[in-house]
Amino acid sequence: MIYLIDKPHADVGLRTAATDADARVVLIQDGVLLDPDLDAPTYAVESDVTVRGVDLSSNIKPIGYDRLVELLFEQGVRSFV
Amino acid sequence: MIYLIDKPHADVGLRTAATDADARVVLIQDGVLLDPDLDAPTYAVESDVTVRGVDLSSNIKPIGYDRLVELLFEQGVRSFV
Amino acid sequence: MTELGIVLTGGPFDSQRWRTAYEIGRAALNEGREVTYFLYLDGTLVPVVDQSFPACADGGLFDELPAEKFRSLVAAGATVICCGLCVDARGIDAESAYPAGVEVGLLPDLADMLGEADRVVSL
Amino acid sequence: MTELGIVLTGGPFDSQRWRTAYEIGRAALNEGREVTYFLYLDGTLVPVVDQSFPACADGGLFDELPAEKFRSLVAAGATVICCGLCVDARGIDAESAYPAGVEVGLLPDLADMLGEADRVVSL
Amino acid sequence: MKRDVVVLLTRAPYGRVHVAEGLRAARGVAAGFDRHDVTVVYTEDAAFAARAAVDRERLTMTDHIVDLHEENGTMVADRRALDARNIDPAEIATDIAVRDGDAIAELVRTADHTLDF
Amino acid sequence: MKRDVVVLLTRAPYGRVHVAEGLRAARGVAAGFDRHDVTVVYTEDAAFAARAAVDRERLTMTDHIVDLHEENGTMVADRRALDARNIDPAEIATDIAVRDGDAIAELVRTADHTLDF
Repeated sequence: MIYLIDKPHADVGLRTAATDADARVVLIQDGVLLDPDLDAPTYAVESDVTVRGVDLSSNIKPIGYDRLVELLFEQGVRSFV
Repeated sequence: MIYLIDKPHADVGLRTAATDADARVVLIQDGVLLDPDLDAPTYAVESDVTVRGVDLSSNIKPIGYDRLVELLFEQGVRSFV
Repeated sequence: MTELGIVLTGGPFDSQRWRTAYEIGRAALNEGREVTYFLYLDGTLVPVVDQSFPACADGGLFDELPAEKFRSLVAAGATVICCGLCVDARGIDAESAYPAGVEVGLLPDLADMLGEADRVVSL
Repeated sequence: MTELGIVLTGGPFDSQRWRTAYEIGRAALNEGREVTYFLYLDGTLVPVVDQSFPACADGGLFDELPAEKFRSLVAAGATVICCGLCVDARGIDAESAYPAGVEVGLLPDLADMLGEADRVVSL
Repeated sequence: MKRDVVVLLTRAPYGRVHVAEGLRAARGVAAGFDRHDVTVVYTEDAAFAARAAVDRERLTMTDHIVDLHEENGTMVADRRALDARNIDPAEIATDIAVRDGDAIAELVRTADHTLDF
Repeated sequence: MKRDVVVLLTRAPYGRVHVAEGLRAARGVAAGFDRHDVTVVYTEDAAFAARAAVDRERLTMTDHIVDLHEENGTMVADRRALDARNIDPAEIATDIAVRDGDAIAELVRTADHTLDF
């Protein structure tokens, strides 16, 4: 399952993701300013990262909308945005 | 000085009030859900308290808009709303 | 002249700020004060006419709609100025969307208000 | 049929959600997916025509205005439905304020969308 | 197709329409053609709206909740959100069940669709 | 009458118009008839907008800041807000002075008027 995480609702989103062994977290909008402490594979929407001038931690991978849409069809999606 | 304090900007508002010996804090809107730890006299907008069903701490006094407006003309106002 | 200036940046359905702006201005008008509003950003959506929201409980936030409340402020003597650039950005047709007495202005009006007003509340 | 449903409750100038809704829907349309938007609350302010905002930097959030972006989604085949009660609450005159192809609907349309869609993104 | 739908209420109840309009959406979704199974979750600052002390009438919640119950919708409050706000579970209205954080996470994870307000 | 005006920017810079439009207001107020003294404070999540790494052009900040400087307006960043967000003062743009929390409080307290965005 893909978890879209933005800042204001990050808490409930991240703790839901933490209970899902197949979670993939996608930081989006102001969510790219977060650096969550999670085991799950974590991505950040690339254009949101660029405009904010954020240096991503090495464990967070940039992702574009095309790939994000592929993933959410493959795996399902929960949004906390 | 009157400090109008709502939730999202409470931090900067309350720490400004804390440096002002003549501060009076007025909790307003969702600010009435806060219970700030301050020496300053503290009020909460009565209608905001009522509709939210909040039990005010004994050190926080309800205030109406009429009195609030009198006070802000007497003492000046800073808003963090 | 303006004694109390109120700057409102919040829209009608996304925060309570429009209602707080109304209540504070109303109390000041009742005291005989001169009140000027500068509506900026989504604040320019507040006095748009023809709002209709059936779910308006007595004593609730929308017991009267935002535009009605602001119309009554104008009737009570308040000056209400909307930022023209914000109006245009939102596709608001000021001619048809604002009631008589709601003016469209620019930032120099805000600058004047700050110069005149004894007190300014920013919401 | 709808494969991707997008529910948008945010307005055009108060959060980035309208733009995220656009980008995700656009990517899905490019993949050949059927996309339906349900615009709720301030989301109904997004496709209002005649928006004009000079400060639109190239590559910035408002390089094209929200209404233009949504017009292009309609042109690309997306279904865009606005909650009628939300439209009325905001004093939006749907006849003149929405471009062709933007529909006014009701909550049963949202219910249908949830029944049909393989995926739903809530913004 | 009938779906399990979770409606997440996340915002404080007064001053913005999200709690009341989220409940209206929940009711509308439960009453639609497919008669979806709807669970409303009070989490984050919407936890305040789950308290018995709020004036549901003035917050325009009452009618939507009556209709939601008629459509067999249910309402739960997130214990984690209560704890973070010092809200005692005893303060929660009797038609809202308090569930612990893991149960809430499971509800959200296993739903077909979620909507946020 | 000429006033000391403090403009508080409080919101994260991208996705909402508040930082850019707050700067536009600051510039407009500094350029008005009274030529008010304007200080822009980057605090809370607007601290992110004070970083040199943000793309001011895409955030529509550039022109407003140029005009603000021409009108002798100044810009400061709130050290307390930086610290809370793990932003190193060295990351702040050179035309924005980093001031400690007490200095920010004094600015706000002693202004004639403050505006929040």
